[in-house]
Amino acid sequence: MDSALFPKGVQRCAMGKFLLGISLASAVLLWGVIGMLLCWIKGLNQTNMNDYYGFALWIWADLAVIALGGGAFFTGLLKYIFGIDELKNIINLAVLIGFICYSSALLILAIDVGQPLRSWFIFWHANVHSMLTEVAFCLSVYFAVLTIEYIPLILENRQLDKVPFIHNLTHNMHHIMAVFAATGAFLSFFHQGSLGGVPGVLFGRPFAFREHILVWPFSFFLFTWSAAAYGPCFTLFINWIIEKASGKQLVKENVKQLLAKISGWMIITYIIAKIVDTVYWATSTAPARGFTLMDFYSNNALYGIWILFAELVLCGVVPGLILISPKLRANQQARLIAIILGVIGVSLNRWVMVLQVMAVPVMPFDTWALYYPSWQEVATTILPVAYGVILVMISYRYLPIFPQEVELNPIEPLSTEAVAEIEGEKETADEASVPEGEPAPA
Amino acid sequence: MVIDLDKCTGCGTCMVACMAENNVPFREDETDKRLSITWMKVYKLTNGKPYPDAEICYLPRPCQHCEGHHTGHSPCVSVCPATATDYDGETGIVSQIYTRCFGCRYCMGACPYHARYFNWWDPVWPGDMEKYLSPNVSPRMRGVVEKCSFCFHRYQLALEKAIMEGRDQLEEQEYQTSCTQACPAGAITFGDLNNPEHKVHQLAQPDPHHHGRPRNPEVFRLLERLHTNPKIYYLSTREWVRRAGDNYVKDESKSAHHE
Amino acid sequence: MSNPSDTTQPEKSGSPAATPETESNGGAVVILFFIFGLAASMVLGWVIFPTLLYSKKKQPVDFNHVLHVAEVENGCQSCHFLREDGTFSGRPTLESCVTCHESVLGVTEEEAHFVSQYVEKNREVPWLVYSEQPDCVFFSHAAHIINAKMDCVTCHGHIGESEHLPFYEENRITGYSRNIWGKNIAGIARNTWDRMKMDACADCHIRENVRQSSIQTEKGGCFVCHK
Amino acid sequence: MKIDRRSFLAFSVGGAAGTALSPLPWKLTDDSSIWSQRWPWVPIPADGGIGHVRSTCTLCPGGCGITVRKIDDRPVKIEGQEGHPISQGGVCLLGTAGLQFLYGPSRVRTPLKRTGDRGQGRWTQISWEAALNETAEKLNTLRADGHPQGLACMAGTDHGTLPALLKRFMTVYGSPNFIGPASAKEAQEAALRAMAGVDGTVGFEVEKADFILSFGSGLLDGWGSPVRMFETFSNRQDRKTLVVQIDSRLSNTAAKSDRWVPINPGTEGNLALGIAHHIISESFYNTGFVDNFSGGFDSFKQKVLSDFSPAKVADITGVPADIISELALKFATAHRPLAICGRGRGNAPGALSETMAVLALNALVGNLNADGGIRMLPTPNYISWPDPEMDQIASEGITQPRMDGAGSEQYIYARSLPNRFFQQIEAGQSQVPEILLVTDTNPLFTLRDTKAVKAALDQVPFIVSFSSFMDETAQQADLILPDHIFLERFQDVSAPAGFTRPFIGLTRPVVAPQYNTRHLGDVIIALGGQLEGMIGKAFGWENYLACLKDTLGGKWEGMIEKGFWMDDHFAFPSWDTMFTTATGRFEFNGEKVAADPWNATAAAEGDSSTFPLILVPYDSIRLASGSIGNPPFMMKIVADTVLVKNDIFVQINPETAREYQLSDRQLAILTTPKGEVTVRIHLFEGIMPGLVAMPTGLGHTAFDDFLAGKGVNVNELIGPLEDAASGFDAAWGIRAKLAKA
Repeated sequence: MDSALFPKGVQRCAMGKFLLGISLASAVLLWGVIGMLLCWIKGLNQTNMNDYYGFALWIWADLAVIALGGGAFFTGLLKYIFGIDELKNIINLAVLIGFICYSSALLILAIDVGQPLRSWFIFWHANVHSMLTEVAFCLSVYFAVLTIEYIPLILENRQLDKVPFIHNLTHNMHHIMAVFAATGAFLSFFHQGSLGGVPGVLFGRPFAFREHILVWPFSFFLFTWSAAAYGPCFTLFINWIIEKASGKQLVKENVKQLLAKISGWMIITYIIAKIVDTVYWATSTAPARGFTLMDFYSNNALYGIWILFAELVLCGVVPGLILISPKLRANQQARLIAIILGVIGVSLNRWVMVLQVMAVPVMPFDTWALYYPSWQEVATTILPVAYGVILVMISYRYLPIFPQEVELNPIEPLSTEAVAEIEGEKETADEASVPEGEPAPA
Repeated sequence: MVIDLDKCTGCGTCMVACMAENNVPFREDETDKRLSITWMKVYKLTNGKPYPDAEICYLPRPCQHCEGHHTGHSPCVSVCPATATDYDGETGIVSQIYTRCFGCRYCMGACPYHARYFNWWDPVWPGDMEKYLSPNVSPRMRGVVEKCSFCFHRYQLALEKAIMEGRDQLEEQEYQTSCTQACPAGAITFGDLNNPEHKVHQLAQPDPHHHGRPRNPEVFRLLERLHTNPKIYYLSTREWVRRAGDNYVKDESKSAHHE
Repeated sequence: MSNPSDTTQPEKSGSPAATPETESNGGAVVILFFIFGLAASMVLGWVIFPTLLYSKKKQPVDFNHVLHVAEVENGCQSCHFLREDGTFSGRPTLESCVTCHESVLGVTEEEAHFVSQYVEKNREVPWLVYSEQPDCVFFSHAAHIINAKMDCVTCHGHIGESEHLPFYEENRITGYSRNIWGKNIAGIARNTWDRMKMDACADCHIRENVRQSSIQTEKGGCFVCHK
Repeated sequence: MKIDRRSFLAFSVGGAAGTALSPLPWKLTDDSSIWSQRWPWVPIPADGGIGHVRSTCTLCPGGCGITVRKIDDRPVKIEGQEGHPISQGGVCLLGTAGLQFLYGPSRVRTPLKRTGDRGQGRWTQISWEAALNETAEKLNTLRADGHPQGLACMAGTDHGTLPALLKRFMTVYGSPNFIGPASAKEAQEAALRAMAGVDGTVGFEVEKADFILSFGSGLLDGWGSPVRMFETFSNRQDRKTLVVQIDSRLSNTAAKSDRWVPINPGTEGNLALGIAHHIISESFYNTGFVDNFSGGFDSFKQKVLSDFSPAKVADITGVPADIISELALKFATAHRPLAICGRGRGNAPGALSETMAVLALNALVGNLNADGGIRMLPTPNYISWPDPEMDQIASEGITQPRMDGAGSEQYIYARSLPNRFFQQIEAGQSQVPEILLVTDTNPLFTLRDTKAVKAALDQVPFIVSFSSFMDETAQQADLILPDHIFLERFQDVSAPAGFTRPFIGLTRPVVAPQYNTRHLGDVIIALGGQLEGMIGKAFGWENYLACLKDTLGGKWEGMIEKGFWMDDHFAFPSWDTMFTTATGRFEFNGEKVAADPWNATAAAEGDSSTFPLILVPYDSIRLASGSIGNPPFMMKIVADTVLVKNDIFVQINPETAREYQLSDRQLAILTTPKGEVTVRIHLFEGIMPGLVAMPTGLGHTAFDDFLAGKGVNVNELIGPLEDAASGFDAAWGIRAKLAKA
């Protein structure tokens, strides 16, 4: 019945099936909204956070989704700046995911602060020395960028596109898209970095503290690098889910493999840096403050040394190796495993850098602080997932997210033009200049 | 501030005096200490030996008012995104402005002493207890971080008195924190660490060339090795107590923290 | 309402928006509409908004400062004085009024009302304080009067020369007195007493170099004026 | 068409520009910023002039001086009082939190009459007139029935004008049953009467002593006048004073002492005699005193030498013989030695023999009325009212035997035996009082075997409580006539616990009464006026204040000014004149002690086969265990190794834990012959294996939500043991067993 809204030349499931899916997701969404309202009305006593766990599940969720959303800026960077053109076929998805991740991050932050009504003080009374300030600035600006990158997608909806004004607008926006992509990449570099700085600068927390290498702290690089490395994994993962859900191939194998390959090399390089960092931290930084590595990983129920192994080897080296080997990469199953491991890996890293930091006792006579989230926290953390699912469903149904879909699943002859059109516009954007970068914060 | 751990009996009068002075709220169940606002908190240390060789030492922990390794670079101040907490170069006090704080709790994560507390609940004073609130300290609202202020309002009031008497300098005794004044064992000494005339200076003998590290061998600071450069000095004649004030890698030479 | 400089603004700021259109016909109309919008919003912002923002409240008793200043020996300090410990007494309590007013003096209605409503019932007068600061603010009159040798007028203006108490204008959003922001809705202070917001305090403290000891802001320390 | 769109665009652009040029957005932003900082329901404390009032704290028998800081009429903080002879400017946490009592939700705000069943908590508010009338009517009828001795009165203190008024009231009414407190303080006074014949209080001159031997006294856990003890402790290094703590637990006192001597619980008396044995056998004792000013030494010596050999004592107490002799040597050779007794805070009197043993020890080294020794203070004599006129009923009633048996042949040295009072009623062995007045005490919480006390109270037809708070006993009352609290009233505080000079502290109103309460003194005087017979005549003052002024006479002015009266130059009588026994000497075995005092230890109740462990209560300065419960501020700082949620923790040694497969923080069932409760385990290296230590002061069922229902009242698990020599409650613990919950 709503077929008039579908992109040109594609098939979509029946309205009923679609609505069923939407309503299921909405139910979860509603649960999250209830949790959110409780936190806003009754206050943060609704959570299981405490004075030892000022940062908990939510901050982890923030860091995680932003890392996973990193696919957007990195793919954008590759496509528009380094001109790897095949990626145009997956860039829309990357942007969509980025948009979802970043909007979710902002929402969660708005719940997480004790005085949501004052949250804008971070801009109004900004303290430029604080990593959080930098995060907030880049985050919100980059979110704006993502919105701008997402809008043309919406406008490309078949019906909207009929309006000449909108058609021109879209056209113009595509022209300047490279500029935004560049800006996005630039901003992301900094806020991913400053997110790494958030734990890294805590010199009162030997578990989190990282030394000064080119920039203080070194975790600044690690976070940016890991986001760029694992982000694409997530893009591919979501792509896989959509393909499974829709029962169609939507992106060509070569594109996937290309992205996987890039991701693989990024992961490998990252994990090497990360291991170097860990070794230096364990043998120099921590001991200077009276801690041995095992002090951080023993005498508690949750944080055994296994977590370090899982993060570095199982979810780092392993997926990295799989993805750089052409043979394994080409193998659907192997690639999928690698992608999933990657997603887990980066999430695990963020978890450790937030929650384990809070768990480790610093005063010798203090004890391990272990924490489990309240249902309100869980609900509000799942809320964005539900919201993401809904947005993906709608976008996929009504917007030309996958340029290759028509080609890969031909029904109508028109299809190729649709593709051509989109391609045409995208290519014109390539000459866009890269704006000057600023020195990283110290 | 210098706290004599040999004298401290762990009675907790400092904690109560602090709450009474600073309009600290309370709730029906305060047994979860990680949700319980106590600007001044007394820790119980044991030497880990079996009966009858067990020993106990109590360690009161107010905000350490860290100066950091360069002036004002205390763990918490630098991270606050909204400039709600600040280091005062003149008094060396770490301030917290409740109406500016929006409750991101980054400062709490940054503080290794857990001296910062979050208002998880709306403050409620049962019965007619609102009547005993002091106008010198503004009550906090839900959702903001609070902490020990070294009873800064007492400094302000003392200054006003001095002004009336045409002085611009305060006598050592004119500005004393509530806990110092209340301690029945006289374990707490408070004053200007930079003023050789003051008792705290004489007790701690801070070394200006090493971020105020105590030169008195019986004096130590909590987590000295994190270079937080705190302003609370602890005095104890017992070696195990002094050692309990910092972390050491096993078999590390006892004087390690003087490297 | 809006001064000339404002009205010249639109051309400057407006023209870029308008130029593409003026090439084609009807540019004048466009400009007209532009000015329309400009004027309308100006009126809204400068005239209507302030009147909506503040509620006027009448003081419980219309106090005549002139009359009382004439009666007492040493001006303001007679009723608004510093206590021995350096704290400031603020507005006088009923007790000090009663020394003269235990029974009705003079014939004014106000006086009769005051005596019957407050003196006889021994109720404190719920004065509305024009210069009331938020609870988080610590202000030392001693420091300003004695150390800085400032007089009352510097911050409180000529209220001491008033025969009637002006309306107390309460900001409907913040609940604080209009005097804090200043009568001028733009917050522009023409006199020293026109504004009592943090920036006003800070400016003077910077000028006078009062405890500029904040490490974060490199300006005044928070704990100079906050509690 | 086209025009319109463009014009509209132009209009909005202009609008935007105009708005940007108007103050509207900027002012709104600023205002919303301020709005977001103002939380209407967060109180803004009223400012005003700062003032200070000096008074005396009555929250414990310590008698500390306090200075109350006020803002205009509002007290906002209680602080120490500079230069006060007892507290020297110091203050304890209970005193500091005092304002929470003043404004707390557990205050009884107006006279209450019970409507529901007892303890059901259903009341109607009544006027003072109605309340007084009803009380007077009951009292009149009881008297008319001809047995005024059916009236009993329980009071929290024995000293000062308030108990004096109560006693006077009882006398003219015709009842001997004024039941005062029976704590270590009273035990010391009893021992003093028994051995020295002195009717007075025992002072411990800790400030001057250079060797303090504490037999389980929690000098830092609330014993005596806590602040005074804290100060003595903290500046003892300067005086080179050594403190040895004999304790079965590493209490705070033990932890802070120069030496901790672990001992089997309840055997302190034996150790004292063991030390005496060594002192005597080695002739370390002060012959000058013993030969010339003491009596009964030979039999004492014989007894000690035969029954308390180091080996035997070591066996009983678990203190090695060599340490016993070492302590004896140190004690006897110290310049100014002082032995102190009264377990923990001294809430329970313990067996008379224990106190006598420690007093004897002090006597042996001749420190009675010596610097840094035991000071024998005559009862303050400022209350000298003319004897009241008695009518027939009164004179007859007053001669009847007391319900608690105190002062009888058998218990000649005891003044009051509250524990026995209730035991007798519960056991049906004494007449049940028809009217019971309760003031300033909370027997239903503070006395051992609370179940029995409850059962006894249930039998009393009419109970009147004067409590300011809805405490456990008040909950059982038929009528509550709420008293002011110490911050709202005048009162004289005499003979503070353990102090060494004649002293009267003045408690005065620092704030107008907050609720519809009345001063107990005024109530008694008013009540007297409403009763038939001569009773009214006995109270010739129009109110309590008049009575107090009249009583203090010349002292009043000075007390108003300084806040206290003290006789600095009090001359302590010398050895030849100080003893008022028949022989005029210090009687080592006591003058008329009925039972043989030297059958020292009272064994813990229960058989060791079913109850292999021993439960001992312990006092903590962070837990008020008197008639008043912990204020919220103090509950807030109770450690999470003592209370979590509503679970109380008991301390046991890890070794004991291993034996019963218990782990830290685990739930367990604690059973004693008196009852069974669920507790949590706290492993503590500082406690002797085989012991279970439970804090006192928790487990309230009354007061407010900040206190009620938290933990267990240890008195529910321990039963009183009657000391044959005095009738005091000799229980120091009880046998117990622990099992996984």
